[in-house]
Amino acid sequence: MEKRMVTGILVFSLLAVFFFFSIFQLHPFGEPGQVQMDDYIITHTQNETGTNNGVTSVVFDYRGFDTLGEATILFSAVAGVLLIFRRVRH
Amino acid sequence: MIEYLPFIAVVAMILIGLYAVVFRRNLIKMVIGISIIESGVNLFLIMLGYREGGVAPIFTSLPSGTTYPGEMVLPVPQALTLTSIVIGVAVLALMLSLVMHIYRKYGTLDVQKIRRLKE
Amino acid sequence: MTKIVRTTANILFPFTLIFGLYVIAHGHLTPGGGFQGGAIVASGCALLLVAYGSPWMFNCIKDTRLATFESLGAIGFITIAFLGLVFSAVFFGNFLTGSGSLFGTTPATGSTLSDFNTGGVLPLMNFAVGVKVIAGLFVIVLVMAYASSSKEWD
Amino acid sequence: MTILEALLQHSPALIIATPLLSAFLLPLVSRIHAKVRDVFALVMLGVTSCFVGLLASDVLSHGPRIYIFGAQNLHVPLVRILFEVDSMGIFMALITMMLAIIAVIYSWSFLHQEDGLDKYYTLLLLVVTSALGMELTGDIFNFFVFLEISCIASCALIAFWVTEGEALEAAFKYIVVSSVGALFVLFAIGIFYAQYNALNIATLAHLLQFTFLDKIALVILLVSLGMKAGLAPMHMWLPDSYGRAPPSIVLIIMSATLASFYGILRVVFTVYGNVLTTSLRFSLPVHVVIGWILIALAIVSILIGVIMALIQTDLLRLIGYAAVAEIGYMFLAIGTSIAALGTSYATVALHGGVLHILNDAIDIGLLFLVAGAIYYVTKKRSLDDISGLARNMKFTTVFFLIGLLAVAGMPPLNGFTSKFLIYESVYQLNPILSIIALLGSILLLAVFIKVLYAAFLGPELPELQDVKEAPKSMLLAMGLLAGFAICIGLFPNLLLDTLVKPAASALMDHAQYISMVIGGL
Repeated sequence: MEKRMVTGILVFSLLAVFFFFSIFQLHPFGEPGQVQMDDYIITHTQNETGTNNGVTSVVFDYRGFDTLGEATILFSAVAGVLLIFRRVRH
Repeated sequence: MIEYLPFIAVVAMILIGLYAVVFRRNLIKMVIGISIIESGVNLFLIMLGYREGGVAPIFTSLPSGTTYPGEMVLPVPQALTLTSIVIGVAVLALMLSLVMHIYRKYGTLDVQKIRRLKE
Repeated sequence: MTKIVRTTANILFPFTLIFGLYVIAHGHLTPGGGFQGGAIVASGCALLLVAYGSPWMFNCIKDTRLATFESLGAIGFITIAFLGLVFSAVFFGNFLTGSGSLFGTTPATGSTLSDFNTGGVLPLMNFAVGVKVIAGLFVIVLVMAYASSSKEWD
Repeated sequence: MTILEALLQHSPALIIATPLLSAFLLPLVSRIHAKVRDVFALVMLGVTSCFVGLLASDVLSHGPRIYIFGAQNLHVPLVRILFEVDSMGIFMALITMMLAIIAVIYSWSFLHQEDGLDKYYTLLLLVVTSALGMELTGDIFNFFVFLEISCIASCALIAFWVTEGEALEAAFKYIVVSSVGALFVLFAIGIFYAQYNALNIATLAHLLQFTFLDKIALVILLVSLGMKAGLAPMHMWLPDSYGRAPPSIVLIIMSATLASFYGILRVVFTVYGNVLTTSLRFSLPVHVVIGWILIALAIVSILIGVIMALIQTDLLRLIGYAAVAEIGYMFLAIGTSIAALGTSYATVALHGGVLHILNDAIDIGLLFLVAGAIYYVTKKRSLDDISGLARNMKFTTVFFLIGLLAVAGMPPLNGFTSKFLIYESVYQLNPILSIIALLGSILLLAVFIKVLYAAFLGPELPELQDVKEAPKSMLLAMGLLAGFAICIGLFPNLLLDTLVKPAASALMDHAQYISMVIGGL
């Protein structure tokens, strides 16, 4: 058990260092680097999708297929929960 | 440094969640750990889309004088996060129903006492 | 639960319901949409569930009926996507935008006041997803609550 | 435009939409009658297979195809989701459809006494949809969404026998591993998005600079998809869930696992395709590093899988460990082809690896179906409790023999071709690896010979005197897989030339994949 803790802590600190080094390579918070896709969406959402809401236009129009997947995930979770809680004949 | 603080929060959340998943012996705590990882990743996504001083990308009653797209936050990360949140709900529901069944079966939530599948 | 909780739930439930439906209906104009509004309505239903207990709720509405509603919502969503295939020759095509008919008005660019009659198929999709999420989330909560309260679990 | 052309044009969308719509309709259809539901599931999968076949014939003769959701034409920048179908994707889709149809035929008899079958078929269709989506999509976030669908739906299916505690435990383990993996995939997607503001795979591959963040994303993607594919250090969920799920479901989960494996191929060969030959420190090219890491993990997988299979007494779990070893062979081939990128035997290794995806699905699937048939007639899992089944179950014994020889790579069955290609190419990279791989195969043969003697030959147990042969639909499912094994074994070149070689060259040719999207702008 002790040994496992030590290995775990080692792996964890390694992972932490790894992550901390990587995040400083990102663009700083509040200044996204490249924005061509999002700027396109913001400027064209009103005349392409006829919607005032940029986020909804992405969710249901530009990336509508993802939302179908998302709805499917909820559907499969419901089917799974109902499957797990079904009454089993003995 | 200060502009990277939110990303440090993300990494901290992911590591805390991973710690709970790997080292905690209680099933509920493992579920909580996965939720924390997921919140960390959601936070990461939503932060990628923030623009200094930006408003939500919604044109209904937009404050006058807002120039777009320069003063709006990015919409795509918000949509991705929305998807990710719903996925999180689904995973959580399924995991909790499994935990309920396991508790009924074994009368405990301790991983060490539950483990039957070894070797 | 006690009478206080039940009365409070009774008062709060209609407001939650209306707020959730508002969020669903105005998904294409204001923050929110089918998922968010559906979650609000489902939490209102969960409030009633907590106040009155799951056996009572289970007598009111069966999980199979809710699951059917969820299927119908999902079918509605995918049907709208198929209608895009029929009318605009591409799956998920937004065939109502700019058509001038239902939800077919294109808003003026820039800051506008909210015009409900915009968005093309988006309001319809919001509605389908809303039905789906209400039924889906509530059936999860209901089944879990009923299973943990029923006799065979003791 | 004829109707066939229209169907072909929209087939990428229809391949996803048909099983999805039938999954949504299934709870309503199953209200009518149980038979209607069973037939409905099979018919809808048949319709989907027709679309896959139609698309396959076009893709193999005319090159990759793209389908944009919600718009007619591509435009800069790529904001919409698009499907990009090349020979590799369609090859995986064909495997998925084969497994799905056989699983449904098998389930007819295997589960006819169980409850909750409407949910079962719904979830089955959803896993099939998700595997197809992962294989055809050209958008990395869309890939993640389908990954999560497969994770949730297969977790629920693993817990199908809820009265058994072990099934619940296996399902919990599966969902923990795969949802953590999927969340890290999402983290990597976030890293890509932060740098390039794009989610399209071809666009990402075009823009990729191989910065420090990209290296991190590559590591995260390899680890988390490898976890989902059952690679060695994180393989523990695989024998658990394969051993405790209903065997018909194992075929479906296997298709999801193979789709994750395909995800690794797509990431390494396409997303990082442009930068594979750049040098890291000490003038080591990237592909050598990735290749050797994959080879090391693959060798560990093979050894763990084989050695753990030797000591198992639970038949289904034993085959689960054999599946880990088979996944090791796939990774060995892929690792070799990456490490030796550009040489002639790299292509051979890739052919072997791609063919082995199909062979793994057929062989391990056949063995699981046989084990399921044994469980169906005897209700026993342990090898100690079954013996002398060959007298009453002649067909099943023959099918097991075919599966055994195929999984051990014996001629004239299908496993031989792919394993021979793998040994041949790995030998040129490093002879020791080839010897280890050969040794693994021999040990697998030994393991299954032991099972053959213990379960089928051996003395007849008194309580197993009056077991009957498995029902017809189960025999049909096993027979189909065995027929595939024999056909591929007898005519390997036909399959290699029509499907495997185009698939492998589509993987190698990332420039074409990119230009399909970028060039069309």
